[in-house]
Amino acid sequence: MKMLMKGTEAIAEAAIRAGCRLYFGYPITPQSELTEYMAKRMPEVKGTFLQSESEVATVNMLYGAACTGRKVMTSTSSPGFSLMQEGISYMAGAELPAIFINVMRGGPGLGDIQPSQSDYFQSTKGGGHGDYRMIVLAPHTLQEATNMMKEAFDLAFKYRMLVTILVDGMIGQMMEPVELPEWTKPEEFEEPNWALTGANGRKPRKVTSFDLDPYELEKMNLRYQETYKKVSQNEVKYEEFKIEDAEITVVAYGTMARIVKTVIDYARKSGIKVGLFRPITLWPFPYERLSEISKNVKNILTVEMSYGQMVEDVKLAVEEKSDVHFYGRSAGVVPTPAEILDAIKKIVR
Amino acid sequence: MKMLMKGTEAIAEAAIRAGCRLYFGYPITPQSELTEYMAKRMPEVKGTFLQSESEVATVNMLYGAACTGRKVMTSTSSPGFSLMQEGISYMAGAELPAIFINVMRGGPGLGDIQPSQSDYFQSTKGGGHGDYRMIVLAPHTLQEATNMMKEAFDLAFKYRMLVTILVDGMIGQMMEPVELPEWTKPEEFEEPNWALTGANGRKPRKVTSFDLDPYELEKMNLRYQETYKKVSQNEVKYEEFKIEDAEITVVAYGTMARIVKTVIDYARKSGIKVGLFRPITLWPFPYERLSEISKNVKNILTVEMSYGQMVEDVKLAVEEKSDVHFYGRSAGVVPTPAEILDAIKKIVR
Amino acid sequence: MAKKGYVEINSERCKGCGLCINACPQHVLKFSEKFNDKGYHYAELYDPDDKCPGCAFCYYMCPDVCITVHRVSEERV
Amino acid sequence: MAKKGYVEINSERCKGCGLCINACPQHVLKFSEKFNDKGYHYAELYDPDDKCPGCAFCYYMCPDVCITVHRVSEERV
Amino acid sequence: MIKSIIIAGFGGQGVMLMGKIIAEAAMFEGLNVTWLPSYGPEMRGGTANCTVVIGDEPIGSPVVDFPDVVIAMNIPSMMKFEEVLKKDGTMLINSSVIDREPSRKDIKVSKIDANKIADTIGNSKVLNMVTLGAFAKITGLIKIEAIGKALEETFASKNKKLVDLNLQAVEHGMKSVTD
Amino acid sequence: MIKSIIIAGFGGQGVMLMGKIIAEAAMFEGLNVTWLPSYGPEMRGGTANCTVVIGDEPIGSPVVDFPDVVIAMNIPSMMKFEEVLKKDGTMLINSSVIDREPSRKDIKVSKIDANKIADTIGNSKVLNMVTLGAFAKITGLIKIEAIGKALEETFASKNKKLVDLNLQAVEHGMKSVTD
Amino acid sequence: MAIDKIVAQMPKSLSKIEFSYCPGCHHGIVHRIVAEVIDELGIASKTIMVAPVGCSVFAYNFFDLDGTVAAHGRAPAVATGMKRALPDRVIFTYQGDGDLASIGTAEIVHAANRGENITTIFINNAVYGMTGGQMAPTTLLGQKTTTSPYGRDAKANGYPIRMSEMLATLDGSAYIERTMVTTPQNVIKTKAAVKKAFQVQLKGLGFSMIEVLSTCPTNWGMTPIESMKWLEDNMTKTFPLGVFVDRTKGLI
Amino acid sequence: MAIDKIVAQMPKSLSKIEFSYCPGCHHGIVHRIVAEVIDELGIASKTIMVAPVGCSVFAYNFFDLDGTVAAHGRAPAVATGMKRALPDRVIFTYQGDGDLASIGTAEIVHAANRGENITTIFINNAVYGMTGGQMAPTTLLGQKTTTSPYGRDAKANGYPIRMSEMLATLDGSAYIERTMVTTPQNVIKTKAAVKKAFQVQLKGLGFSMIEVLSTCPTNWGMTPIESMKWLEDNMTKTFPLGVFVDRTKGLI
Ligand SMILES: Cc1ncc(C[n+]2csc(CCOP(=O)(O)OP(=O)(O)O)c2C)c(N)n1
Ligand SMILES: Cc1ncc(C[n+]2csc(CCOP(=O)(O)OP(=O)(O)O)c2C)c(N)n1
Ligand code: SF4
Ligand code: SF4
Ligand code: SF4
Ligand code: SF4
Ligand code: SF4
Ligand code: SF4
Ligand SMILES: [Mg+2]
Ligand SMILES: [Mg+2]
Repeated sequence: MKMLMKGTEAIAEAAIRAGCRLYFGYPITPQSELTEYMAKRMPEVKGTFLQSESEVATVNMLYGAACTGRKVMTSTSSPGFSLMQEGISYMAGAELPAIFINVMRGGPGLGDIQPSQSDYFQSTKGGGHGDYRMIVLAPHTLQEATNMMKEAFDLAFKYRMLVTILVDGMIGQMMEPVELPEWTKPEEFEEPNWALTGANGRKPRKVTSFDLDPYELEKMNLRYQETYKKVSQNEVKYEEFKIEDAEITVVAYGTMARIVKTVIDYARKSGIKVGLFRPITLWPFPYERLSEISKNVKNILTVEMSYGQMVEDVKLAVEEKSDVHFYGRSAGVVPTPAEILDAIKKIVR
Repeated sequence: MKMLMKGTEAIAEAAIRAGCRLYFGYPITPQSELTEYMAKRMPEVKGTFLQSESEVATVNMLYGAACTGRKVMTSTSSPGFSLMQEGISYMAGAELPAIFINVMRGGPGLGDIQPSQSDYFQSTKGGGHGDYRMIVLAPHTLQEATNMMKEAFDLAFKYRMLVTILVDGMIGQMMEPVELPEWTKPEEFEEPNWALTGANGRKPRKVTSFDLDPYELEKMNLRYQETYKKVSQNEVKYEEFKIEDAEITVVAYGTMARIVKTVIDYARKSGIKVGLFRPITLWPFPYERLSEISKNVKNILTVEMSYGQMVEDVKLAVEEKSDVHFYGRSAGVVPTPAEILDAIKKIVR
Repeated sequence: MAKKGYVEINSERCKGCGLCINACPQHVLKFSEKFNDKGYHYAELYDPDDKCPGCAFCYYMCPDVCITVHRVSEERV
Repeated sequence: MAKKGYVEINSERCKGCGLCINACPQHVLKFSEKFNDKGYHYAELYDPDDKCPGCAFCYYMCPDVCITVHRVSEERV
Repeated sequence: MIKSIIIAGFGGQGVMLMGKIIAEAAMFEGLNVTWLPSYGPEMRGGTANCTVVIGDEPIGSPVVDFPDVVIAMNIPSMMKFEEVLKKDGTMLINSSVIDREPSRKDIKVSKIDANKIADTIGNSKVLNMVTLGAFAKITGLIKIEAIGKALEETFASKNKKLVDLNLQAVEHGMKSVTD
Repeated sequence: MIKSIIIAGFGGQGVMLMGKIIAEAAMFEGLNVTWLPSYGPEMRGGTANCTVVIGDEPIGSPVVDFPDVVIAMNIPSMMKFEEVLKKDGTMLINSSVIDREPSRKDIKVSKIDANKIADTIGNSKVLNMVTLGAFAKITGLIKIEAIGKALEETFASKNKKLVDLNLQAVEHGMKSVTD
Repeated sequence: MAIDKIVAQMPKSLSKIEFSYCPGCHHGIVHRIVAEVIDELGIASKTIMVAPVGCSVFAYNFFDLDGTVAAHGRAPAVATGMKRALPDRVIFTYQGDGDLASIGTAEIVHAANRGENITTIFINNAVYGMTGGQMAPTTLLGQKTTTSPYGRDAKANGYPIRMSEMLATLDGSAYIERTMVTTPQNVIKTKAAVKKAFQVQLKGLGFSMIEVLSTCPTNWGMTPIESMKWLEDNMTKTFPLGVFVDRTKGLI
Repeated sequence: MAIDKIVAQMPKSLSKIEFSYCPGCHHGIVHRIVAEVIDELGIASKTIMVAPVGCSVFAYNFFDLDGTVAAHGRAPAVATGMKRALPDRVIFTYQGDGDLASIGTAEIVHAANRGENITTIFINNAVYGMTGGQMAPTTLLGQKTTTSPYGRDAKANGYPIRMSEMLATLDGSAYIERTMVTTPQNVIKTKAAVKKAFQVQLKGLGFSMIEVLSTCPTNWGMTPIESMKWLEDNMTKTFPLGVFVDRTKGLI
């Protein structure tokens, strides 16, 4: 049965159903309802909710809890995510699985609390230090976000990687009917063979991101790079929408992509054939597929709620033949269908 | 007169001579000597040295001190720089000038303390949230680093932007003869017209990165973007070394670039014509010039002490005609001249 | 009895919290029947018997700094 | 007098800090003339008069856990 | 069919809940819906609004440039959203608070004396449900049964009485709308 | 001309300072130099080393694959850097501590009884300067005047006596080197 | 003839901008007190304020002073940077309990421990106001908030933290007092405390802080009047009023 | 016939890896004490250690236990995450004074305040050892370090912070004691304290911490023996030994 749910709450419930029983977080608009939902819900499912003293503490609590091989998660919004960068780099180095939800808001700095997509670089290129990557997933409807939670945990454990669900304040705050996913029983989850649980007879295990010997540290890094390669080969996801006959293809993700879907309706009604290429995994970015697509379309328009971040990946992907254009507004201003249509018209005209 | 100085100390002394009298920092290898030098030297020049309780505190002390319109700086190494990301985003949003020195070490996480260049993304694309940029300068000798300090402060104040000097542990730890720059008198420095100094009769001033109204925040952001455009037009810097006749051009910065200079000697002796393109400003990246160069050379090899970060900017710059190759090691392992020469030979052969 | 004090209340700034009314020892403040532009029943002085001495208790308690307190005295020569 | 106790010192692990020597109430520990592989004059037992009772003071103070303390007693039947 | 509604008013007038009930009722009618709030401190003291989109096809943008319907619960809201209301769109105004007319002539205007009706029911808080009733009536987008179901979803856990009270208010509203 | 020297030993043997004095002296000779330390906890207890590059042209890499000279102050250092020393390169060993020979036959080996000589001077700490003297003598890269100037730069602020003591040690080393 | 004299009105150091606080919120009272003290000490021309992130984030606009907004919790570090740059200016921070007692714990502890010569106004309303009423470190045991929906439980969430008492253990703290503003009488006391705190700074004696127990009617779900009673009945038990450290004897 | 009995030897909970500490550094003594306690309580199989960043960063390898390294200062948060995930395991952190009293202030304060059921071993050596002897928040007034080259000055750098005293003000702190290990006698006392701290955790009584005053011969520029005397003569004046909070009466 479908339920009308708020984005933050649907994501939280889906995470619980995916077997997450450990949530650490710190309030911040526009994701506080996720924290609040967990505060209410975790005790009901015998899980743990802990409000940390800060986002710095949060990420390190996550580190500790992830060390035990359990499914753990947090959620935050842009400034909080910035504070987590050191810890994220540590977790990546220690190959710990965990889920981060970043409900992006307008920046930089304190900015505002309206929807934004200006943390793309931070998540996909690495806001922390060192050569690490996280898997970054960008749902565009609440149903997709909800379905994604189990997959997110599966990916995290399969590759021992961090997974970030990158949404914006709009996905976080809006309501939509959602069919909640099935329950995954935490009991069925097998304890990973690297988890710190007390040695109890076996050889003690160590989990760190640390080796003072650069040649040893290089070995660890090469292992990460190997993982990243595998993920890039196997886990790329995207959606194509009416691109077959498109004279212009828009690349957009998340909220921006769903707004573009409306634009496409408008545009096609007025005779402009517009398609949408929607990366679902922002890292790994669908370079290959977009490269192919770019061979068959003259104009590619990247639309973002930022001043141009994903557009760099789009440029890295496309063949010289097609022109890459950009339209974006940021700081919490959401481009409306009308203005995007205008941008399209300027290009195709 | 030239003096044999350690990198960290030469940079510190040059900053003081450039008029910096406020240093806040927290020890971390391999930059602690910079902090220690400031501890010793600042009292001698009637300046202020303060060891903060953490890098989070550091960046916020910097924020406060920068609000007063004074020349302020800090230095750190990779994990510490990660902890500063929220504060950096705030300072960028508040348009505060300040200098950061990041003496990069092997990561991710705790990693090691050996030289690395794996924080390129973090500095150039934005490790913090929101659409902001910092000017990123990458010297490759101590003399260049020393000369750069005055310029760094000038840029910071001219554009009201943050400037990061991005070096690695090697530049930080090595000694080289340095001709120290002339003194700039702090007294000659004019108080900027936005500085918070107590209103004292004039209209009170406010410095923030904050506006809850997205349309107002957008205006602020458009102003930042305007500044970034100006900087991109006016302040790009690079060095070209023996590229006129090169059959292969190496792109490298900082320590890696000076090692490549040695490689070029070796290579030319064995008959391979190698050139070097060395970005000095990593942001703004010299896209245009590199694009031109790429029209005249078939092979471009990017060499980094990372698993491939700047290479993305190189790819964004070059024309389809030339092939972009990559060679890198990370985690504190410094590629030696011999192995780089091998990499070159593999390409040109 | 002569007027010893009175208050002016910035009714547009008032949020009708009632802290002044609660604090007034002379009970000469009350909510207006009317709304201000923000939609609040603002506070107003109702002091037909000139009981207000200008003690400023209302001022002390007003979180929105709406109140100006006057004291009236005979001129001494 | 019969031997009541003695200590074994892992000379390769020893860093020659002297904390054991400093703590030994019987003064039966001293630095060796020799270096270990790490280049330290390691500590050694010199107890010709069997003064060491195995009190373990040296053990308590050794920061590098180099010392094993033995006590020797007559078998009771 | 895609219909968009913006509901706007003071913080305390229950506009968010009104929007939610409309969306939920539409969902029970088998339609697609999105509900998008304005949020944050702007809700405190100032005006609050939410946007509901209803459709029988998948809904793209939950952001709306030009709504089909505006429900204005106070003057600032009416003035703000009058400008963007579609030509021939519907403006439903709470005439208890709004003592003037919209200036545009190319729109349909309906009025509901929501506060007064709520008072007669005996609970001034249900003015939002009164207005909702009026909305249901004039647009025909949602039926009383679906509204009832939505109210039950929302309040049943708290208490049945509340459901009845609110439903009664909706019905009053349906009856009292003028256009 | 570019010459590279690696100086390696235990933490306490003063190898870093030795390297620094060599580099500084070379600078006073008008040459380009770089000095690069190994650093961090590896210096504590374990071995420490630094790389000095001297040249009459600008110095590119301060990292060296194959040094021209290795100064080994203890056995582990000798074993570690023997492998990379250039063919026909020079290995200077502190024979007070190193009681064996390098195994390679295609290199030049010189010895200095540094600890003993230092002891005769009356200060066991100056063994590094004794070794430095030997290095100066066998390579001819730096002259005693420049070394004196470098020592003054380094110690003068502390005291003149120290300069003299160290200079004396250098001179002893120059005299005592064997190859 | 009668003389009409204004005995109390909006202090000069406040701007004319209307406060964004909810009706009855004590933030406004404390703002006015601080502004009055600045006026009385005649220091507006050399005072810089550091607003926090919290409901009082807008305070930088409510005071007619040079001002900024610090990142959440970092006001003491920002103020430190300012004070070190301009030691002869008066720098004060204004922080909520989430800001000061949670995310900003390290910064306030070390500012106090350094004896940083700044003044902190600390608004303890036992809740995160701005973000919608989540649990604060100062939330009382048993108190229900949006993130302690079953009431704060010591086992799971720990205890209400008494910052004034804790900071008073530090040698750099010159003056720390806890007050409230529920009556005209204790408004006057609070003002005296705030004044003393600024005087401590003017004399260069070190760190000074006034903790004001405050209401948050909105998130407590009470009327302004009810919430004052709740504060007096409940908060003062966990957070007794008083002076926790005073190193100013004979100096002011 | 004579019986030869080993009365003291390397405890089982230590791995055989040689310590990386400088000669005479007290870190090693405390490691051994902790390992002995774990052995004696028979809890090695269910104990997880959290090493800090500092000289004892390698401790995760020196103990023969499951272990990790926390980011600088964040060991209490890491331990909290572990303990919440596995409440029946024994979790302890080992932190230096830079780690615990400087960058990690917020995390230790809130772990203590939550009564987080973990045990912290806190090595106070008045200096940042790992990074080369910089000033710590616990550096004594007048003490010279690489970042207080003219001696720590209260005006510029604040005062040596007494963490045990400060944390003792928090309701969640069950047991906090300060000891030293300069003689066999106080080694034995320290061991008793450490044992009690672990027992507090086993009983679920809340946060326990043992602060051990320790030497850093290398950065103090003294011999190991000299540095013990310096510790006894100087550090104990600023940091008196003793029990600062004990909420275990009748419970252990
Ligand atoms: C890094 C970061 N985390 C979280 C937030 C969200 N946030 C804003 S204000 C606030 C709490 C405010 O509570 P308090 O300090 O008690 O002030 P009050 O609103 O109660 O006056 C939080 C968590 C933020 N802005 N930045
Ligand atoms: C974020 C961060 N900042 C700084 C450092 C550098 N650092 C490593 S250890 C240390 C201080 C260690 O001192 P302490 O905690 O007292 O431990 P000790 O070495 O004295 O035992 C510092 C500052 C780091 N690793 N990470
Ligand atoms: S001044 Fe005193 S008596 Fe007059 S209205 Fe105010 S509180 Fe009442
Ligand atoms: S206290 Fe102020 S805001 Fe509240 S009712 Fe009285 S005048 Fe209005
Ligand atoms: S056991 Fe006691 S007497 Fe024997 S060597 Fe050790 S300290 Fe000395
Ligand atoms: S205490 Fe231990 S390390 Fe120190 S000298 Fe004695 S045996 Fe060696
Ligand atoms: S939410 Fe609470 S603290 Fe914030 S303004 Fe409203 S009443 Fe005041
Ligand atoms: S530097 Fe100090 S604390 Fe670190 S191991 Fe050496 S003596 Fe111990
Ligand atoms: Mg609060
Ligand atoms: Mg320490």
